[in-house]
Amino acid sequence: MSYEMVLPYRVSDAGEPADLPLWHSVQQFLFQEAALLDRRAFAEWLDMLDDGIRYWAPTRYSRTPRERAGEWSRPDQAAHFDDSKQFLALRVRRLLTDRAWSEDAPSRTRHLVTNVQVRRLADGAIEADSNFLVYRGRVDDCEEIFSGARHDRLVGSDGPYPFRIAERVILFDHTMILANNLGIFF
Amino acid sequence: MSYEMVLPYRVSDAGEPADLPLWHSVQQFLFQEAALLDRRAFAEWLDMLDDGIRYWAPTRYSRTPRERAGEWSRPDQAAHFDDSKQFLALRVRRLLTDRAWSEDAPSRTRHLVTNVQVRRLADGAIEADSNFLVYRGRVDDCEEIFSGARHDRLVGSDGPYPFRIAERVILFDHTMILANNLGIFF
Amino acid sequence: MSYEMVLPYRVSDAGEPADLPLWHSVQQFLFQEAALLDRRAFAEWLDMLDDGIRYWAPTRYSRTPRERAGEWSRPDQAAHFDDSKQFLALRVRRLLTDRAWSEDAPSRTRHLVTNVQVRRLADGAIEADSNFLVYRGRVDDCEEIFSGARHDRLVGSDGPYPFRIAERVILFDHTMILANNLGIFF
Amino acid sequence: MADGIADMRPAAGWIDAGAGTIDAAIYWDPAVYALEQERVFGKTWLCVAHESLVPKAGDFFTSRMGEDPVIVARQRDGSIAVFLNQCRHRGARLCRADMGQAKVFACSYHGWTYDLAGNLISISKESVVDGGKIDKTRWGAVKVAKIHNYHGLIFATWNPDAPAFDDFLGEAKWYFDMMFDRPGGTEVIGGVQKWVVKANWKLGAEQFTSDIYHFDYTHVGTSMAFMPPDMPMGEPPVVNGRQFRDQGHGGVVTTDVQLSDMQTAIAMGMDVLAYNQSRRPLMAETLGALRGHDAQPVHANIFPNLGILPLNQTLRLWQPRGPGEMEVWAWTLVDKEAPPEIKERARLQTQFTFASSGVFEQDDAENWAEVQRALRGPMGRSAVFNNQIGRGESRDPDGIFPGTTDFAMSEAAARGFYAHWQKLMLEDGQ
Amino acid sequence: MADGIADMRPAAGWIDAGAGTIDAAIYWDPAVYALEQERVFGKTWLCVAHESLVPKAGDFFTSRMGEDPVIVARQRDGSIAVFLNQCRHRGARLCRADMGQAKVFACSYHGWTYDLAGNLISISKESVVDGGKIDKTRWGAVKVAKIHNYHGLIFATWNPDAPAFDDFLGEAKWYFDMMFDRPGGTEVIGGVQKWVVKANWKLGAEQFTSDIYHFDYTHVGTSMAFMPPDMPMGEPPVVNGRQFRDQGHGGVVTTDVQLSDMQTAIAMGMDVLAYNQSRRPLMAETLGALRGHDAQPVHANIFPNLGILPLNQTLRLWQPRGPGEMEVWAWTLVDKEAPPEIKERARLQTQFTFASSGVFEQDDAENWAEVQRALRGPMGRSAVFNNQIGRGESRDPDGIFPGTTDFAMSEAAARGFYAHWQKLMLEDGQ
Amino acid sequence: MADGIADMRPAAGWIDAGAGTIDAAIYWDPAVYALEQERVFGKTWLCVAHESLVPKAGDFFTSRMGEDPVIVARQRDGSIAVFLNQCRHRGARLCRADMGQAKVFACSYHGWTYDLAGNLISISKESVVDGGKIDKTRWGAVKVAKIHNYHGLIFATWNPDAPAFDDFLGEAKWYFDMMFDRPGGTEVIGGVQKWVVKANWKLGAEQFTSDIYHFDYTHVGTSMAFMPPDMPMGEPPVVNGRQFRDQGHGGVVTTDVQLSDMQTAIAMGMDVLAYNQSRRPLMAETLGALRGHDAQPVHANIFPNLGILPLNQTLRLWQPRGPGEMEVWAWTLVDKEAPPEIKERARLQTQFTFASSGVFEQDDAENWAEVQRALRGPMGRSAVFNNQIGRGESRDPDGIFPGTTDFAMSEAAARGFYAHWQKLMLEDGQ
Ligand code: FES
Ligand code: FES
Ligand code: FES
Ligand SMILES: [Fe+3]
Ligand SMILES: [Fe+3]
Ligand SMILES: [Fe+3]
Repeated sequence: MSYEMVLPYRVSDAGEPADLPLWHSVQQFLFQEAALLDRRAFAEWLDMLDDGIRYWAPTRYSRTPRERAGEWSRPDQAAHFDDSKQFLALRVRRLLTDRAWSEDAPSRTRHLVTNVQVRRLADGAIEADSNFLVYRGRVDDCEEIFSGARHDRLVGSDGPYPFRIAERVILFDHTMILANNLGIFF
Repeated sequence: MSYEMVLPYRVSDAGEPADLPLWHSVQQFLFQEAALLDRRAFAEWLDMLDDGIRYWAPTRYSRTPRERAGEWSRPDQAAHFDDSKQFLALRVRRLLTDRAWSEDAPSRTRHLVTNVQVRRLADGAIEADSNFLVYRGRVDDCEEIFSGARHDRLVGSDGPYPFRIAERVILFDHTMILANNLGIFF
Repeated sequence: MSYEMVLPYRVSDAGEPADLPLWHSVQQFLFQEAALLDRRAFAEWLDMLDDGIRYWAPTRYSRTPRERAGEWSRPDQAAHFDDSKQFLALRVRRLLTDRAWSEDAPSRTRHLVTNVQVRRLADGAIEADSNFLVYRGRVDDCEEIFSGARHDRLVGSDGPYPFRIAERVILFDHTMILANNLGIFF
Repeated sequence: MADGIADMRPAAGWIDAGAGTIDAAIYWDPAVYALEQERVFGKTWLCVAHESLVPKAGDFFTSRMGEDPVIVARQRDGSIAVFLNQCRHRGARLCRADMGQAKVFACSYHGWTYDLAGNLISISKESVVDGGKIDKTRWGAVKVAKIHNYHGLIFATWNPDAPAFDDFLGEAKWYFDMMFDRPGGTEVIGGVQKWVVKANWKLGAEQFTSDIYHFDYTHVGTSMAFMPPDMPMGEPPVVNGRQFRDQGHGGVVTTDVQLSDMQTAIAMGMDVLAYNQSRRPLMAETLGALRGHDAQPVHANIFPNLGILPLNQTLRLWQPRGPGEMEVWAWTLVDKEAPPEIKERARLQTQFTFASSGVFEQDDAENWAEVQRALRGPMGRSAVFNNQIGRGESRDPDGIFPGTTDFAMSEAAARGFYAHWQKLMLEDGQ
Repeated sequence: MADGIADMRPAAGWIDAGAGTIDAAIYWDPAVYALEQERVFGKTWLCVAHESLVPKAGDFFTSRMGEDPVIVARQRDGSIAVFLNQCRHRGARLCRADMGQAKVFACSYHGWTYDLAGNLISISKESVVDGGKIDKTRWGAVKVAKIHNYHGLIFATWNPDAPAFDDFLGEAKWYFDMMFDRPGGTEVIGGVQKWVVKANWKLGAEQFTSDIYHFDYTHVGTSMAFMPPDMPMGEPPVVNGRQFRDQGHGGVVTTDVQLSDMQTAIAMGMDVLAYNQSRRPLMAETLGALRGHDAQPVHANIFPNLGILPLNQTLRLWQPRGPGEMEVWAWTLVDKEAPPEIKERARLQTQFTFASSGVFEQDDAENWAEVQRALRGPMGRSAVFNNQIGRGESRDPDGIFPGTTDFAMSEAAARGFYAHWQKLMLEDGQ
Repeated sequence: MADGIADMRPAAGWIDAGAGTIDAAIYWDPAVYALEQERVFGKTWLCVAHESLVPKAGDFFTSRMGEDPVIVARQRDGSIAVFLNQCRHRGARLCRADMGQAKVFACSYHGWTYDLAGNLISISKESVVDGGKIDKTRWGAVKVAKIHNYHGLIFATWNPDAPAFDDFLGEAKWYFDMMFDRPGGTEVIGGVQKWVVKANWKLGAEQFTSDIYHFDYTHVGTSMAFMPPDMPMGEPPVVNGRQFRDQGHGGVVTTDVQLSDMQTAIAMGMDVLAYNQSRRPLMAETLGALRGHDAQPVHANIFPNLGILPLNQTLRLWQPRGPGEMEVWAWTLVDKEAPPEIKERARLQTQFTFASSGVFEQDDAENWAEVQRALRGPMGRSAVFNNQIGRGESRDPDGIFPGTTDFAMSEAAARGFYAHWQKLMLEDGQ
């Protein structure tokens, strides 16, 4: 019955805040990712994801004061996304068929990524928290706003990007999605 | 009759832009603050505030060209917030009773803090300017957007956070608040 | 027929990501610029612009899958802005007459500038990409949101600011502008 | 518009004040709302401003009468004019500022110019465009029919047949004088706060008219927060007082001045309380001992949409904005003669308790919004609400308070508010 | 409301089921929508929840019946109550949570309190405010007239004259039993997904009732993505099965179990398929060989707004939200007895395919929105749509399937859906 | 729909062209708006595109006729077809792109396919679904009744009884030819700009038809900014010219070519002016000296919603979007034969002055929005606006200009615009 939000993921107490160069490097990585999404370079985006990624957006509920702990779905309950890399790759493959009508014409998205905070964990992994506001334009006069936070776990990579996203939790500030669909990425 | 906005606070001409480490440290402080607010960790948030804080949001008006200087309320006029720490603590205490119905279920807020600019003043205090867009979700389909800027004066602290907020001026981009209430913090 | 967006400007492959101090310096420059715009210090803002600036916002279209390359107007087609410095100066001069009724009372804008990425080009110029969300309040209950990205080319300056904006491309996430006018700057 | 009424209204009217019921249609039905704009806001007296907002000649405040925008302007002779904020040529608003100083109002479209009283004084390029044939006296801005300054509150009405202002207040005047006939007069703290509540305006008006009953439930969290942490949360005391009602107006006065003062101390601070107590002898000189010392006003509403919390020193207009929304315009009301530090303390405390971020205010607004949220489907929309609380006494059994009154925690004034509203709604024409 | 009907409705009704036409007004006209709330959602049985959402006494789920908010609450005796989420005093919503546990429902405005069945049990300060005269039994929350638990699905209706539930399902019951009369019963994965589609609710309902025809066109991109990259894209096979219809309900069953199983393997994975196959002998014991082994349900809709994709294990309500919007409320449906890893796999696959981000779902929603977008001007709005696909057979020529059926890829059930809708719309009163 | 008219309309009609008054209801009333969609936009000729937007076979541009979405498509024979952008099966929009190239239009819902002229050419799985019985010739997309190419402007009408196009232009054709019958023809700069103004579409149309009067007031700030800083701000010169009007059309031509050229130099630049001057001999060959050299068009509107500023080379459609909003669709118009650098200069200057960010344009849009903002309450909404400016002459006293004309700074053409609008509104049926 605490007033404080019970987050749907475990907050690690090990680790320490990133130093400035690491913070900058992670933030730039997140900005590169956002730019790929907004440019619809989805195949390249997949390369930023670890093969073992869990890409998870639990549903959210209005609760009574006594049941605030139930604000977020548990991991085995309803979720807006609960994707493996295989699922994500299939979403991308679908878009690239040019016959995914729900994204014809493609959404005009803009990922504003802000409030980036980075921690280096004891095991060498990196935790990045950020806020987002995603603007999505469709047709001529359809506007949608998605607000939320992301909790990412990154691991080092020797590919074209310095990191890979090993886990992403997307916390929407919506209990009901005010959009025809969640046909875009966050 | 200048076209330029007459700010409701005095802009100090002393001081100089913060160096990169200080800027980073202040920005991270503001991000931590935003995270506490969005997680509803209000008791902890109070610890970030100096006991002598003035937390002030003057009202704003549409004015004729000749009276642009009157865009913002004067300090002795109407304000959306004009709180001492005691007032803020009482707001928090109210929420923690679990019987503050206006926030039942609690607002789903997200503080996007951007455009952080930091100056170190001659007296050792720090001025931080930032922009914000606060998304607030309520019930299932109620969405509110608060846009504005904040002008903060920070002082050093040897508590858990490196700074305390000694003064906050909140400049809303609204002349009329398009919400049932201002039941959240900025 | 690629799914990826064809940008309306040439993406230079020369150059390299800015180091941290340069990135910070450019970001602070962009934040200063945003603050001038939101404070309506337009005369001072003009000083940030190179005399040879092209300030261009091509129009955007919904296209069939086969014609995605036509998403953005070509440089010789319709544009929301296609201004020289002379045009921009005239816009400012108009506002300062105090008789530009469309901005009476002036819009209450807030430029949230995020996702700043900076590259130093081989020729010494600097490319800065950023996302924006501009909130614009008018009258008491009129709210507009402009979402998009900016692609800037900066050159060094020995004036009051370390850079001048030599080129700005504004990419709106709108095919139709959902506002009475584009009477503000981006 | 009279024709549609019979169909629109339930057989017994929306309101059965005798049975104490309210048809929910009055809160959501767009046809009821449109009619209400004409028959309630078009016919009755409406508060448009406090005179302290326009102290000097040329000062103006842009206000509303129902959904119609009006300009309230101080004239050179010290009087006040109120007229529609709309050019008679092609209809552009004449003034876009919230308040300020003007010599004339010049339309931004074709430059027609009106004086401070709304008279058309200039047609652009008159001789060139053959404008001389236009009779300027017939094309001034639309003016209100009557204006009244009630102890600093500016009232206006579009209705030339509106009753004299004192008759409009009726028996309730005795009570409103207690709030506004302050020694030395009152003023409002500069500016105004506005916000939008997603609920019908009548929910605010009704509560200030008649609903002390909600306090212990709606505001429980805030009340707890104000109490010392170790104080046990008992049942709050019942307010000892009388609820007055007449012609849609209503409110409560209490004789338990000690309790009222304790509440003032908590909500407004000891200094404000001490100042207020110091004014009572002066009040008594003008209004007598009962209204000076022995009783205190608690809450009230002047029909239709001016709410007052005397203890909390807030004054507000419930501005209609479609069936499901209202704008709240709020001010802090202070004695003109109060010392600056008392005004400042009142400003801080009133804003903290009853304003856009007010810790009490919030709970009210959200409850009203919750009423509105249940009015979407046919079952919720056809609900009949219970308005039966209170005995419905007519006279003060102790013979202390004049006029029609019930005990404080009654809904009798709400029944009166809605009955008066219905009377206006069913009367045709102006 | 009866009076306005004749004018509002085209001469031949909106629907000509014989000719197979639909007047576009049923998708955009606010007057049709308002009437529909009364005559369709006010008269028929409506699904409000799955019983697994409220397993224990005191558990509640806040649902909707049309646009009316209702509380679905498990009682101490194990039964379920459904009542309007609206206080009878001044109408505030009684419960603001999406789901949870409660002992009573106390109104946040004046504290009136209702028990788990919606009975008013306490009037605040009753003795003080003369509340004793209020007959609490007459001021409980508005309760539904009837409730029925159909294999775990909770149905309710406001209509005391609604047919018995089995009569409501009619001939279609044989088919719905095949979906819901599962051995050991069903449950839904915890929680619920909600999203808003900018299209009239009937577009979703109609498609689930009767439209297998759209699949190869609407979902072509997703189908391609699921196929091995080197597999040639041929014309997909025609579904071999029957489309049932009665009283507005409709759906398809197929006898091509092999094809259906292949589709299950693709959409839900091999493990879920294997599990489902393992349950067929048990199904056959209860329902016989045809419904156990030899046929599989494909899609269906219980009139008016409960959609089902049995293979994809999704259950959803098309909640009306004005003429041009609906909320989709979606769940993953699993066998209660299924092992945890099967439930988990079903959860993941169903969410990936048919939910807010579902790769199939998205295409449907956007098509419906595209229908709505063309309904703005008088030409688009006065359109008559073609609903003529299919032969309109009545009986299964092979004599296998009972009731009224056509071949699978028909719009006969859509004609039935709209004809039943029109029948309700033209009948007066409840 | 005829039945409701008498009630809806004020006794004297909304428009009294003789007295020069306008009932404000025409700008805000949803019932007037709905009728207007049928009786104005459903009956008259409407501009849907410039032919240069669809140069090659298969090129299309998705446009609007009133609020109805239409496809404008170039056929293989070079002709142009215009048809409703709505599938006849279940109504999905056939084309979602703003413009482009197509071979056919295939519906994304069930795949029905239409050719470039809107004819239904394929019913998906026709043989499987018994589609053969559907007469494809009866289920093509809804086509306009008539199409006309007027010097590159494509006009269409739903009304088979619409007058011949030249009769539709009437006396005004003489003037419009001056704008569009350019040597070598015209084209628009590629693409289109769209934005939404929160005001009724008629405010735009009326101004371009008849309102040079506003210029010195609305655009004062911009005019000042264009002047050298040290130039004194005198009263601008009165435009010497004639305002033509017929059948709702209107506009102004000036004989003060020197002044007009100075304005062109300022707004469009010296190069554009020089180019334009160079074309006058050619113009004179076709249209005579008056229309070639001795006069210049200033502003105009083809009824109902095609606005033209010939000097500023902007062409725009005022697309209705509910009573309180319009979309403005704007193009830069250039001579096909103009050299590239002239086209480029025109593009830059027109965009800078009259487009979404145009320094003149902005002031107009905000004024119209200010008109709309005052139309919320019963007093503002029942206003009668003054439309009396100008002498209302019929003939050019100098005998130079043909047809019905008044002096330039008149509202006679506005009176004509509204009178014609009312004539259409009061005529029943198509
Ligand atoms: S609208 Fe005011 S002068 Fe024309
Ligand atoms: S509204 Fe529920 S108790 Fe008053
Ligand atoms: S809606 Fe177009 S084919 Fe069915
Ligand atoms: Fe209250
Ligand atoms: Fe589908
Ligand atoms: Fe203009």
